Parts: sequence; C-alpha cells; structure tokens
Amino acid sequence: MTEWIISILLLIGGSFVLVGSIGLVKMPDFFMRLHGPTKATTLGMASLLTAAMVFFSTTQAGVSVKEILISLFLILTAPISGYIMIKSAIHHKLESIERTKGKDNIEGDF
Amino acid sequence: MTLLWIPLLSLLGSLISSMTGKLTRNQSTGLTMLLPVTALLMTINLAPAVFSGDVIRETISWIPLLGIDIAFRLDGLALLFVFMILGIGILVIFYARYYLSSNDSMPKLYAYLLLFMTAMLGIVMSNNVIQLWFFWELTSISSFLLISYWWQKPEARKGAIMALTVTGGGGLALLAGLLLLGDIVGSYNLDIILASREIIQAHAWYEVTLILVLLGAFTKSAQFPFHFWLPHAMAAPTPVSAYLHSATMVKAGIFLLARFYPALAGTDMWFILVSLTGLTTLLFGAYVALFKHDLKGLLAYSTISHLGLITLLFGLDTKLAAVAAIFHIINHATFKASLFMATGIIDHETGTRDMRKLNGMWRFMPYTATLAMVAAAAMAGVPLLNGFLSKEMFFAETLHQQLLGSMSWLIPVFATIAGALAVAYSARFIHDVFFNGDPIGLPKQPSEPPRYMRVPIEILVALCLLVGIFPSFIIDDILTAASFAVLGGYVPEFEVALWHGFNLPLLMSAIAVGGGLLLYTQRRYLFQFQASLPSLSAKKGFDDSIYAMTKWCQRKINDIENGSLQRYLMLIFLVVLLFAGGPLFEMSQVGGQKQLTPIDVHNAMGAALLMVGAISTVIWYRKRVVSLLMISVVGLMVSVAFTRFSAPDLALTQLTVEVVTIVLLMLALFFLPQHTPRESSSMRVVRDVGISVTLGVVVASICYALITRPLESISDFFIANAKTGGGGTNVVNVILVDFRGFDTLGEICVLGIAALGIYKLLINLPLFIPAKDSEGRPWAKERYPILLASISQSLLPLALMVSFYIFLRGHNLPGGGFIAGLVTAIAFILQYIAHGSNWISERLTINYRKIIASGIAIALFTGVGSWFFGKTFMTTWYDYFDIPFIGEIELASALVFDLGVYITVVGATLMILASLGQLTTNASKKEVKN
Amino acid sequence: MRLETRFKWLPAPLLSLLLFIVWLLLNNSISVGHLVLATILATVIPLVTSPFRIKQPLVIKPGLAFRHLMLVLYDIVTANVQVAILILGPTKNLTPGFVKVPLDLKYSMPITILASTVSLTPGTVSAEVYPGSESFIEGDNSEQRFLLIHVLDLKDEQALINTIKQRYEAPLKEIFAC
Amino acid sequence: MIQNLTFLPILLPMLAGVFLLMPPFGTNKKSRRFASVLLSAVTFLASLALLLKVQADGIQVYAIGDWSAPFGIVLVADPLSTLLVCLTALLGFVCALYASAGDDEKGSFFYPLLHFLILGVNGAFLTGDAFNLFVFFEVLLIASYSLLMHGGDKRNTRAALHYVILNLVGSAVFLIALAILYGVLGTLNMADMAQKVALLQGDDIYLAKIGGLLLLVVFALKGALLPLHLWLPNTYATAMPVVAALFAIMTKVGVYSMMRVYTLIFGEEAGELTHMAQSWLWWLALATIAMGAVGVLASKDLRKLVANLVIVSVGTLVALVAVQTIEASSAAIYYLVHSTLVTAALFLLADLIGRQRGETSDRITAGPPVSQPRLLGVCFLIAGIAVIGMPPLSGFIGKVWLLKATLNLEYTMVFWPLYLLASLAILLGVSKAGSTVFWNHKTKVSETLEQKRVHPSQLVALIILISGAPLMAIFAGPLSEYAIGAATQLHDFNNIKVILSGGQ
Amino acid sequence: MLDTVILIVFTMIGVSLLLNVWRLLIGPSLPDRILALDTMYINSIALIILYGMSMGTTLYFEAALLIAMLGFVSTVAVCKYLLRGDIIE
Amino acid sequence: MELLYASCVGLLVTCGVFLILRSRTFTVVLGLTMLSYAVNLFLFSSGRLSLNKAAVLGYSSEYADPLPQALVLTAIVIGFAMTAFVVILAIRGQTDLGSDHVDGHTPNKKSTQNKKVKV
Ligand code: NA
Ligand code: NA
Repeated sequence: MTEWIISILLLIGGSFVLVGSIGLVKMPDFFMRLHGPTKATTLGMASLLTAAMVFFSTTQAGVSVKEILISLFLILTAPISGYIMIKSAIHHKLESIERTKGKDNIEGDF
Repeated sequence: MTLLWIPLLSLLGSLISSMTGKLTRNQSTGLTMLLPVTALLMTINLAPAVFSGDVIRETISWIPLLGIDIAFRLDGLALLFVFMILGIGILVIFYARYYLSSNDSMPKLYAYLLLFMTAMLGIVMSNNVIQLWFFWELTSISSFLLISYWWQKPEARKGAIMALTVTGGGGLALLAGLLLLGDIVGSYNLDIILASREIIQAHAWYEVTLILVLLGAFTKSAQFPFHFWLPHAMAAPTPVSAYLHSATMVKAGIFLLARFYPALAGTDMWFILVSLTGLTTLLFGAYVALFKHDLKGLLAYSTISHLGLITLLFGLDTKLAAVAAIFHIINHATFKASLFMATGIIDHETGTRDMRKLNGMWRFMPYTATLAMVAAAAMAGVPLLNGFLSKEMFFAETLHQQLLGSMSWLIPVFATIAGALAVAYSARFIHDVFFNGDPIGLPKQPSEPPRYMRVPIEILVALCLLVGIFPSFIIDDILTAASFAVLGGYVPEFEVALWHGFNLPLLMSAIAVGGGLLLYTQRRYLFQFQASLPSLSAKKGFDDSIYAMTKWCQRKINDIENGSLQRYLMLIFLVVLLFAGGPLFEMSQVGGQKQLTPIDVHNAMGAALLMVGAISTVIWYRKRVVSLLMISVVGLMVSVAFTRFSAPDLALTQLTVEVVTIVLLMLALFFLPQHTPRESSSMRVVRDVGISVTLGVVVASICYALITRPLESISDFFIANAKTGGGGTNVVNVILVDFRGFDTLGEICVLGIAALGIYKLLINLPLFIPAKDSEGRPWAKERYPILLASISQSLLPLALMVSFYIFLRGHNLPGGGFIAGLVTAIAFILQYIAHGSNWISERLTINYRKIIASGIAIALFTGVGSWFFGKTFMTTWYDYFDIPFIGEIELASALVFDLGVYITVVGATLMILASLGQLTTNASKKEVKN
Repeated sequence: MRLETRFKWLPAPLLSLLLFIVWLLLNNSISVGHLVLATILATVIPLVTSPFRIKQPLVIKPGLAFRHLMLVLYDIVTANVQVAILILGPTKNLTPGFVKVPLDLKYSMPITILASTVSLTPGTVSAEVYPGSESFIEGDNSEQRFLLIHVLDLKDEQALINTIKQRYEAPLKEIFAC
Repeated sequence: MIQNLTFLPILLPMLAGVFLLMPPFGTNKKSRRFASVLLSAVTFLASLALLLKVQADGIQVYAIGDWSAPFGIVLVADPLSTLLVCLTALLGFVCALYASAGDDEKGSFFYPLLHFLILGVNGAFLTGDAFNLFVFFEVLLIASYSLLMHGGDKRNTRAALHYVILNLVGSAVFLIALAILYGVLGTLNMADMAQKVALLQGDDIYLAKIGGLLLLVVFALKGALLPLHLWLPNTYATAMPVVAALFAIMTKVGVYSMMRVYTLIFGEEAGELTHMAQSWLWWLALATIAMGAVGVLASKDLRKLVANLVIVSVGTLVALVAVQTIEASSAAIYYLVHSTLVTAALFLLADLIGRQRGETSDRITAGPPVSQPRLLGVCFLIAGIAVIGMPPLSGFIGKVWLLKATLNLEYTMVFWPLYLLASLAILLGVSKAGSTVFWNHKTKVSETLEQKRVHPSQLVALIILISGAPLMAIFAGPLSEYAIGAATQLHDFNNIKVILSGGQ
Repeated sequence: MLDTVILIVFTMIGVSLLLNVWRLLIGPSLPDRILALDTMYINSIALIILYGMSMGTTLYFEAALLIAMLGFVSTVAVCKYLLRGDIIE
Repeated sequence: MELLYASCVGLLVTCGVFLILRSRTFTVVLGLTMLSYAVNLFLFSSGRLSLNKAAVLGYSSEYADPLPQALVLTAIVIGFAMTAFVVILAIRGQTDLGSDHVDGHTPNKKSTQNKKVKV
C-alpha cells in the first residue's frame, strides 16, 4: 500500500519537475520560461519530499517529517527568487514576445 | 703565553689608539707606539732561543671539530718578519705623526695601521693554515680601510676596492689550496704540513694545490699579471704606502712562498711557475718604473720589480737562491721604506710628487736629499749599500741554475737588463728630483721638514749602510735562522761579504750600473718610443670589465626575472609536469589490482554536468558573469559527488563555502572589469592548452593509479576509537575536533588571519565605483527590493535554528561547527544583501576582530584546559549525564572546541564581507568595526 | 491592527511557534529534552533576531490564517496542474501579459505574502511592487501601491485582478486587520 | 608546565596573536607594543628552555590530544628543530622591537600577524605530521601575505599578487603530493612514512616517488630554489624591510623541510627510493648559487642586493642538504643560522640607511650622506664582512666548514670553483655597494632630519642581530659541537622508533 | 517495484537537469542563465533526496536542506549584482 | 567509474591550469578555484571511492576512509580563506595599479575599463 503511495507521489513529483524544466527550455521568452520552475518545480519537489517522508517513516524507526522543512523553504523562497529574477530581467529590458499584453504596465526603471 | 701576546698587544694597541681622539698628537702617538714597542722587546727577548735553532709554539683550542685552533709558532722566518713588521711599523707610526695634516684623523689611521700590523703578525706566526688564512684575509680588510683612508677621493675608493678584489680573490684561491693541503696531510697544523713534503708532492692534487697557493701569493705580492692593484693602492697616505709596500702587505705573498717552500718547492712545476712569474714581474716592473712621473708611481713599480726579483730567487732551484731571497726581503724593506718616507717628506713640503715639477730639491732640503739619495743608491744596488749585496747574490744565483735547459743563459742576461733598468730609474729618482734645474710651479715653497720627521729615515738609511758595510756582523744570525726555517733545517754554506773578488756577478753589476746610467742619459729616445706605444691603463681595464660584467648581469636578470607572473607559473607547471610525469613512465602499468565499480547512470550524468560546467567556464572566461555561473555548476556537482561517494560532511562544507565564494566573486566582479580583453596570441593559447591538457592527463593517471590500488591505512584506528575515545559517531567530525583537532586549530587561525589581512587590505582603500554595468546600463534605482527585505528577515531565525541544529549534531552526525558557522554567516550575508551594511551595522554592533580572537581563544583554551588534568594539549574529555525527564545528554570538551570553530568562522566570514561592503557604502567615512 | 505584542519576551508568537515546530521536525522527535530545547530556542532566537525585524502587523485571526493557508495550498495544486498543461500544450496560442494590480495592503510583510501567493497560484508571477522601496513607507496611506504581475496566459485582465483582490488580498487584510 | 614545554613555542605566539586583538591591546598602541615585545621575548625564552631540555634529555615527542603517532599529531623537538625554533623566536623578538619604533603603525594588525607568522614557522619546524606541516605552511603563508602588504605601496601590491598566486598553486601541489603519499603509504606521520617507504614494492614505489618529488616542488618554491626562486627578489625587496628581515626565516622553512623529508623519509633507509631527490637538489642548488651571484652583481639597491644574498644562501644550504653526510648537514645547520641572522640584519640596515638618504633611499648610487655615518658604517662593515664570509666573523667559519664538507665529492671540482667565484662576486658587490653608499656623496647638503636618526629600539634590534656574527665566531667551538650533534640526530634512522614510541 | 520507480524518477530528474544545463548554455540572456542555474539547484535537491531513498539513508538530508536555503541566496546575490552591481551596499 | 572519476579530476586540472595561465586576475582566481576543486577531489580519492559507506557509526556495516574526508574539509576551509584573500588582493591590485592584469600593467594600454566615478 505505502509502496504504491510512495511510487505515485514520486512519479507525480518527478513529472512535475520535468515539466518545469521543459517549460524552461520550451517557452519563447524569459517571462514565460519563469513560470515552469517557480510553480511546477515547487509542487514537484513538494510531492517528492512527501514521498521521501512516507518512505523513511515506514522503512526506518520513528516518523521522519523533516522533509517538510525543505518544502517550507522552497515555498518561502521560490516566489522571491522568481520575483528578483523578473526584476533583473525587466532591468535588462528583456524582450517579451509581441503578443504580450500590457507591456506599458511596466514602469521604467525607478 | 708570550707568543700570543705579540699580536694581541698590537690588537690592543689598535683599540687604544682608536680611543685617543681627545688627546694631543704627541700623546696619541706615544700611546700608540707603546704596545708595539713592548711587543718588539718581547720578540727580542725570544730571539736568542730562535737563533739557537728551536721553534716556539703555543696553541689554544678553538674549533677542534673542524681542526681549527689558535696556534702560534715562532721560527727564524717568522722572527725575521716579526722584526720587520714591528720595527718598520713603529717607525711608520712615528713618521705618520708628522706627516698627517691636522684635519686628518690620527686615531683612525693608527687604529687601522695597528689592526693591519696584527693581521701581519698573525700571518707570519700562525701554526695553523686556516688561522693563517684568517689573518691573510684580515690584511685584505685592513688594507682596504687603509687605502680608502681618504675616502673622499674617488681614486682612493677605487684603489681600495681594486686591492680588495684582487687580493680577496687570491685569498679565496689560497683558502681552497690550504683546505686541499690540509686534506692531503690530514691536518691543518703547519708543523705537520711542512714535515710531509713527500706525501704532498706525491698526491694527485699537488698541482692544483700548488697553483691555488701560488695564486694567493702572487696576487698579494703583486706579481705580473696581478700587479695592477698595487700602483692604485698609492692613493693611500704615504706612511701607509711605506708600510704596506716595503715590509708588509706585499711581503705577505713573499712570506707565503718562503713558508711553504719546504712543503711545496722542489718540483719542476714550482720552479717554472715561480721563476718565470718572478722574471716577468722583475723586468716589467723595472721597465714601467722608468716612465712614471709620479714619485710614488716610480716607487710602486720598482717595488713590483723587486718583488719579482725575490720571487724569481725562490724559483731558482738552488738553496742559496732562497737565502739570497730572504736577504733581499730585508734589504728591500729597509731602503724602500726609507724611500717612501723621503717621498712623503717631499710631497709634504712641496705639495706635489710630479717629477716634472720637482727639480733641484737639493738646494731646499739637502739633508733629506742626502738620505733619499743613499736609499736610492741602495735600490740601484750601489756598492757599500745593502742592496748591492743581495743584488750580487742574485746575479750569482742566476748563473747557477739550469731552469731553461740550454736557454738558461737567458736568465742572467735578463737579470742584468733588469739591474740596468733599476739603476736607470734610481738615477732618475735622484737626478730628476734633486738636481735638473729649478722647480716648476710648486704649490708650496719647499724647505727641510720638521726635525723628527727625518728620524725614521735616518734609522733605516743607517741600517742600509751598516748592512752594506759590515754584512756578516749585522745580518748573519737572523739570516741563518730564517734560511734554516725556509730550507727545512738545512742551511748551505754562504758568506755575505762586500768583496768576492773579480767575478761574473761583479761584471754583471758593473754592466748594470753602466748600462743604467747610459739608459738614463739617453732616456728621451726611450720616452719617445714609449709614447709611441698605445697606453693601456690597468685601472681602466679593471673598471671597464667590472662595469661590463655588471651590465651583463643586469641584462641577464632583467631577461629572467621579467616580472611576468605567467612565466613564473609556467615554470612551476613545467617542473610539476617533469616530476610527476617522469616516474609515471617508469611504472609497469598505471591501473591497479582493485576491481572496478561499474558506472551507473546518475554518476555518468553528474560527471557530464561537471565536465560541461568546467569546459564552459573556460569557453566563456571572457564573459566573467557567465563563467561565474558555469563554475558554480561545477561547485554544485562537486558537492553532489561528495554525497554520492559517502562524504556528507564534505558535501555540506562544499555547498556552504560555494555560496560564500560566489558572493565574494560577485563583489570582486563589481570592482574588476567585467570583460577580459583578448591578449594572448593564438600561439600562446595553443601552448597553454598543451601544457594544461598534459598536466590534466598526468594528474588523472596518478589519480586513477591511486584509486585502483588497495590501501591499508591508519584509518581503522579512527573508526574503532571514534566512539570510545572521541565520544562521537561522526568519525570525520571526531577526527576534526579530536584526533586531528590540531589541524582544525591551525585552520581557524588561517581563516582568522585571512579576515584580518583582508581588513588590512581594504581599510580606507580609495575605490572607484563603476556607474554603469558592462553593457553601459545605469544601475537600477531600487537598492533594497521590498519583498526580498521582508522575506530575508523571516528567513534569518530559521537559518539560525538550522545552523544551531547542524552545530549540535556535528559530533555524531554530518555537520559541525564550521558548517554551522557558515550557515549563520550566510544568513547574515542575506541580510547584508537585502538591507545594506549600514542597516546591519546599526543593529549588529559587534566587533568582528574580537569575535575572531575569542573564537580562536575558546578553541585554544579548550585545548589548554586538559593541562589541568595533567594531560597533553587538546586531550578531549566527554561524559554522559542522565537528567530527569530530559534524559541522557552528552557533554564533550570537543563541543566547546567546535564552538570556538563556529565563532571564528562567523566572525571571519562576516568581517570579510562587512569590510568589503563597507567600501562602497555611504561616503561618510563610517568605518567598519575591525 | 497591532504592531507590538503584550510581552517583551515574545515579540513574534507565530514565529516562535514556527521555530518550535521546526526544531521538533529537524530532530524527528518529541522527547522531553527536545521539547525543552525547542521552547528555549523558540523564545531566544526571536529575541536575538528582533533587531533585524521591521515592525509588521501581527496576525490577529490565527484561525482564518490557517483556513487561508489551506486554500492557498489547494490553489497551488490546481494552478500547477493548469500551468503544466499550458507548458506541455502548444505555446503559440498562449497570450502572456503584464497586469498591474492595485493594492490596499500597506505593510511590506502582507504584501510579500500576497506576492508569494500570487507567484505560486494561477499562471501568474509577481514581478514588481510599485512604488519601489526608495519611496515605500510602512503603513503609509497617501500613496496607492500596485503589484505588477506577469501572466502566462492572460484571458480577462479585470477578472484576474478581481480574483486576486478578493481571493487572496481580502483575507490577508482580515488576518492582519489592516 | 615543564612536560608541556615542547608545546610552548606554538602556544605562546598563538596566545600572543589572540591577546593582541583583544582590549586593551587591540586599541591602545603603547600597551600593544609593550605586550608584543614582551610576549615575543617570552616565546624566545621558552624556546631556549626547550633547547636546553632537549640537550639534557634528548629528543622530545609531544603527542597532541594524547593520541600517539602515527594516529595523532605529534610534535618532535630534536636539536635541529629546537635550534630553528629559537632562531625564529629571536628573529620575531628583534623584529617586534624594531617595528616598535613606528613601522608597526603603518598598517593594521602588525603585531598579531607577526606572532601568527612565528606560530606558523615554529609549527612547521616542530610538527612530525605531514598534513599538519601543510596546515602550518598555510598559517605562515597567510600571515606573510598580510605582512607583505603592511605599509605597502603599488610595487608592493604587484609583488604580493605574484607571491600569493604562486604560493596558492604551491599549496595545491602540496595537497596533491600529500594525497599521493597517503594513498600509497596509508599514513601521515613522517616517521611512519619513512618506515613504510622502505617496505614499498612494485609500482607503488613510483607513486611514492611522484609524491616525494612534488613535495620537492613545494619546498623549492618556499625555499626559492631555481627555477622557482623568481618571486623572491621582488617580494623581499618591496616588502617593508622589517618584514623582509622576518621573512629571512621563511626560505629556511623550505630548506628545513627538504632536510627532514629527504634525509628522514627518502634518506638512507628508503630502499628503492634512497636519496631519490639528491641529484635534483644538487644541480638546482648550484644553479641557484650562480643565479644569486649574478643577481648580487646586478642589484641596483641594497634591498635587492640582500634579497639576492638570500638566494645564494638558499642555494648553498640546499647543496649541503644534497650531500647527505653528517658533516655537510652540520655545516648546513651552522650556515643556516649565520645566514639568517646576517641577512635579517642587512635588511634592517638597508632600511636605516635608506631612511637617512632621503630621496636616494637605498639605491646604490651617489647620494646624500647618511646622518649617522659612523654608526651605520661600522654596522654595515661588520654585516658585510660576515656575509662575504671573511674573517674574523661567523661567515668565514661557515665558508671553511662547507668547503671542507664538500671536499672529496663526485662534483667537488664543479662546486668549489662555482662557490668561490660566487663568493668573489659577493665580495665585489657588497664592497662596491658599501663604498658607494657611504663614501660617494653627490649632494653635500644632507636633508636627513633629526627624527630620521636611528631610534633606540631599532638600534638595539640591529645590534642583537649583528652581534650574532662575532658571537657565532667566538663560540664556534660549542656551536660546532651542537651542529654536529643535531646533524647526527637528523641522520639517525632510529629516531623513527623513538618518535613512534612516543619519545621513550 | 519501488526501485524501478526510483530509477524512472532518477532519469526524469536527470533529463530535467540536462534541460537546465541546456538553457544555461544557450542563455541567451543572463537572467535566463540565472533561472536555469536556480532550477538546477532545486532539481539537484530532488536528486539527493532520491539518492537518499535509493540508499535508504537520511544522512544526506541536510545537504538537500542546505541547497534549498543557499541556492536562494546565491540566486539573489547574482540578481542583485545584475540590478545594482554592488551586492552589499 | 574510477576512470570516470579520474578523468573528471584531470579535466578540472586542465581547465584550472589553463585559466591560471591567463593574464587577468579574475580569470586566475577562477582558475585557482577550479584547481582547488580538482585538488580536493584528488585528496578525497586518496581514501579510495566507496558508495553508501558514510563514516558515521551505525549507519552501515563498513565505512569509507574518514581521514581523507577530514583532510579535505580542512583543505576546503583553508582554500576558502586563501581564495577570499586573493580576491581582495585582486581588487586592491585593480585600484593600486589601475589594471587587473596580473603584472599590474597591460602590455598594450588600449584595454580600457568601463567608465568609473569616484565614490
Ligand atoms: Na724633475
Ligand atoms: Na567540524
């Protein structure tokens, strides 16, 4: 039973991570590339870590829950690193593809 | 202890006279003369014993293990020289008192003179050849000081250096020779050496030894071609010349020939080398002397010539020749000393020594003139004077040799020619100075010198006459004793007498005198001929060669030390390649016996990533930011590798260090240009690639060779004792804080010192801040993005928590003080990035210097603590305590030590970044707390 | 709303609670020893780090906060599935866009939380907060603030703005009572 | 305390370094100077006490953490290492004293760094563990980096940059060498290594050889042996002279390590690898001597001159190390002490002379006269005679000794002429420099000011160093006994058992 | 079964790492590369966790934890550099 | 796998040495960092490679050689200190000598740094 849970969680996590990285390569401009890693990867990691949690709690003596911490850190930091990266992208005046709406919402460097 | 006192007294004299600066000239002179006179009296007291044929010895142990002792020895030869050194020395001191002008420092001259006297006495009385060399070199040093007495004059400086270089060089040769001699004989003791002639001359090194010793002798006694320093030594005050070039310095060389005559002489090599050198010097000196306009110049070259004569005599293969040599040593000393002094008077009274100006001095100083002329006559070898006698013997001996086989008749011929030349320059000295019309533009109006200035000359001239008229009466004892020493206990029948009847030598003398006078009368033709020759100055030659050599050296040095770091690095890498590559080829096979572990997919992938990272770092090294990102891939992969190969502690350390390094490099990047210009030629790039690839291959093969071999190491001990001895289950950490905690102590010292050094480098360094980035964009306005600021402030407590956790578990599980410290530091770095260093320094008012110091101190004192339990430094202690409700906890001194590590790491890291950050922050010079 | 707690020794109760839990998580244990240690750390660390905290409104309604957290977690999951689909699907018919969301929040911490939530949920990533930190005064009412977000596939701008404001900003305003 | 005597030469400088960073010394100049000089003096006395103890009870082995060799790190105090420790401590004391005249304030942390440098050097001399040697090398290096920049100017920065980068590469090589040796021998204790090397077989021998040769690279770099000497002249000539004087001991660390490694580990008993580095050492040393002599003749200022003299001394020492006989080693030991003291003295002298010659500084050209010609002149004369190797000072004994020790070698006929010519070059170079600096005056007006006169503490420091030359000559008897004793210990393979058995 | 699953996921992570490197290499812009690196950090966490699971040991957990914390810091540092040049001002 | 490991080390050495031989301080620093990676891996491998044998008692039956790990840890720390110092020295060189060339002066003066303003 637990083996199933673990396997499923692992597969979900792995595929999300993969999807994030695919997005990183596939998307046409930087701003779109950013979405993959900041979201998909976060969730992917979360489920991988949950898998690990279940795994170690069952295979080894006592529950192992500290993997939650990693997820916590990722959830705290991922948005901010995304934010700071977009900031620098905007600062570097990276081109977003033409069909991007509301480019004028970007205020110039302030 | 009398022997020892003789040199010692003159040494003391040197000290005393150097302290007579306050006294009057007479007092100073008196005091200075006191001790040498005493020494002379002591010597006279010893003389009878020596005359009766025994040798007085004294030895004090100095460096027994090197066979170097303080050993003195007084035989006939030594006695003769001691008499000359002291006697003439005293006269010179007396003379100098009147010679020196009031603005010349008398104590200085006296001190140097007596120092020199000491050295000479040491040479002649040494019974240990190393000690002999010791004093030999001392004469070089003290003569350097004497010659450079008037150091304001460039010729004095040059003359001194020239003398020092030539005689010093000779001295080195002599040292080599003496060491060889000592090695051949098995002792440096002179007695033994003199006694083992057969061994020496049979030994394979005899020739080398002989040449080296002769080099020493010839340089010192100004033999051709080493003569050139002597004329330039005339820059010294005349009393000094009178001393150095009549009785002492140059005679030291002659003494050496005499001293080692028993041990080294007797072979054809000796005869050929010595006699030919002597002959050449004799003729050369005599010839050049004729053309010197400077009185002292004339005397200098005549000295060279006479030294040649003596040398030649030592080179003639007859016993009597040696006797004659010794006899002439005495004679030359007396008349040459008096001549120098006379010259000194003339110089002193007229202010010049130029014979073209000096004329008709007879009228102004008849008395001095008489003295000078007598002495000159002795130099010329006129009958009734001592010079004549030795000259006779010399001529006689030249007839009794078969050196040049069928050409041996050449030597007497040359001897006669030399005699003639001697007569000629003596005649010039007399006529040109004292007669020959009126003086021309003298600086001073000449007159007789002060009465007592003449006394020394009077004494010496008297000696010339006495010896010349009643030779046997005056000279026999000392001459016999000296010859006895030189000829090794055998003295041939000889009779120094005025009249040997009509014989060949007498005829030769007659020819010499006649020819000499003729030469002098007809000198103008000779001078014209000489003028037509190209003039070559030894001094110029010497200076030029020194200059050329210096320039050559400077060129070479500039070529080699061209200040190019790349070259230096290249050299290192090449040497490494050579040393590491060489033995690699000697190996039968690189791979070992250990069976290999198969490659699995994630290792392959990790390796791939690592390689890609490394290569692209190199590819993009001109785009610095990019290369930085690439190298951090490498760093990440290295730490992944550490996890893969069961080294969690290393992985953690690598990761934390990685981040701090990146931050540092980012800072560096800001102040350094962001692009690397294209500089190195493609040729060079190819070369560098070649070297680095080869080096890589070599290291790789060594690494492969290592890891494919089985290893039994001391590590099992650590695994076995980690828990029981160190009280921890994380063996790596136990090694770091216990088994090899000493390394860790040193390591945190390094870290602390680095921080101090970095602060030192950066403190109020005027930095230029780029206003735009490499693409010329102005920097963003927003300094501290809001979201970043607020998230980092909530991350700080979490990070501290984690670091505390890592610190605490370190002893039993991966972690420990260092990693914990870096995690803490990084947490603060994040604050620095998010809020800037002012904001931090307002809130974090701690002094990093003290933090570092206390960190190291804690670690150190934990170690010292074990002393109080009678254990050695850093002997750790741990125990388990059972606390109610909480349960068993472990307390270990290692943990305190690790705390020290933690504190040092935090302090050092923050100090580094704080001082860097402070550089750019607000111009208002708010200094970072060091 | 409140910026200060009643007790000096407990400047940030929620943080302390978080730390307490984190310690137990790290050590995978709830032994008495660790409970004691956790309590100590949970009180000491906030005190030590308090100088580095800019005063922020405290959580007034923990219950609501928890419910909001659960909601966000749920959204994260759903949003990620959508994004995954968007990524894997053809990119040519994606219409990305930048949207400026006017903010009622006045303090940096709530704004940060909102921005993070936005970044983690529907295909949106927070890009900027206007005006920037240079002219940002905590709790200042005078100036209208905006959150610039990048949307992976922008259909209806106004709808998106409304969702964000109602679904995420409003609860935060309640939780922090600001 | 007495049983911990062996540890004091390491503990005291570390304590000193730490204390001097703490209040009141961290802030108060006067107290810092006083404390620093005092502490360095104490270190010296402790080292002296250790030396006497070793003389009395023989070789001392100190197991740190009570973990005996080969598992733990042990300090080994034998006659040689303690002698060098004393020398280091003395040098430290002298430099502290000299710097207290004002040089210490030309940058921050002078005194702590000085003591940390002493710590590193003493550690390197005393440790019996190869990796620990590396650690102490790094300690002394990092301290030297910082000291090099003390009161630095632009030339100095460049030299420092080169010095640091080269030594970083050197450290990398050191680690690789250690890795190889550990990977083959499975131990880090040098005595244990020596034992294991003898038992090697097959290809392991060559791996060990690589390790040993790479160590040679490291030591050659530290000791400034050709062709890795190129960093030295500029580094020493641009460093502040008091620092350069202190550095006089650092090249000796390299030489000392060569002595240890190539007589202990790869010495008589090393089986296949016996004397493996000997011929390398020998020829490189000869080249170094020649190079140094050329440099001496080429030098344009006093400090460069002295730097090149250092190079010559290194070459001489390494040549003696290569000879691998007790006599040669003892000559090396005597010469090492002599050359260290006299070169240090010359650096200080160059500084004092430079200060008194205004713009001309220590350049070997006509310039203004020094304001204290007699004092400096006499000092220079003494130091000069000593370094040239003329009687009556220590130099000539060293010269006689080393020539004696190199007699009857395969290559004596190469070494003697080379060495004697080098001595002649030094004679010429030094005498020319001296006569030019002291006697050849361009400008009559001496712009040397009153405060440019030698400070008392500088004078004392200088005299302490210079008096070494006559004293080493007068007491050459006992000193030669000591040196030969030390050399015998150095070559005595049985010491390995002593070390491994913890000194019993 | 679990081992095979782990192996599969390993390969997934591996592929995504390679994708990251690809982006890292081709860029084109600096932010792109930074993003790639940041993602790489996170993916390597996954790698380590998986490794821990396959080996059945928790010894490598802290490594993962630190990457999670520190990857963020270095990303922030690089971005701050791009924005302001001076990262500690 | 041993071969793979060794060649990784070799590659790192190659890249490091090449970078060290460049003429600009920053590149040299990169090279030194790379070289120290190589050296650390090399030193680490002197205890041989072992999978899942971390030297933590009770976590496996047999253990990897802990000694090289400890040595590498020390080496990493020292290397970090040294790198930090040389980085700062490079900055100092840039300001003192006006160029980031390792010899303090560019052979050709054309390589101009981007425009500077004094703080
Ligand atoms: Na005339
Ligand atoms: Na540790």
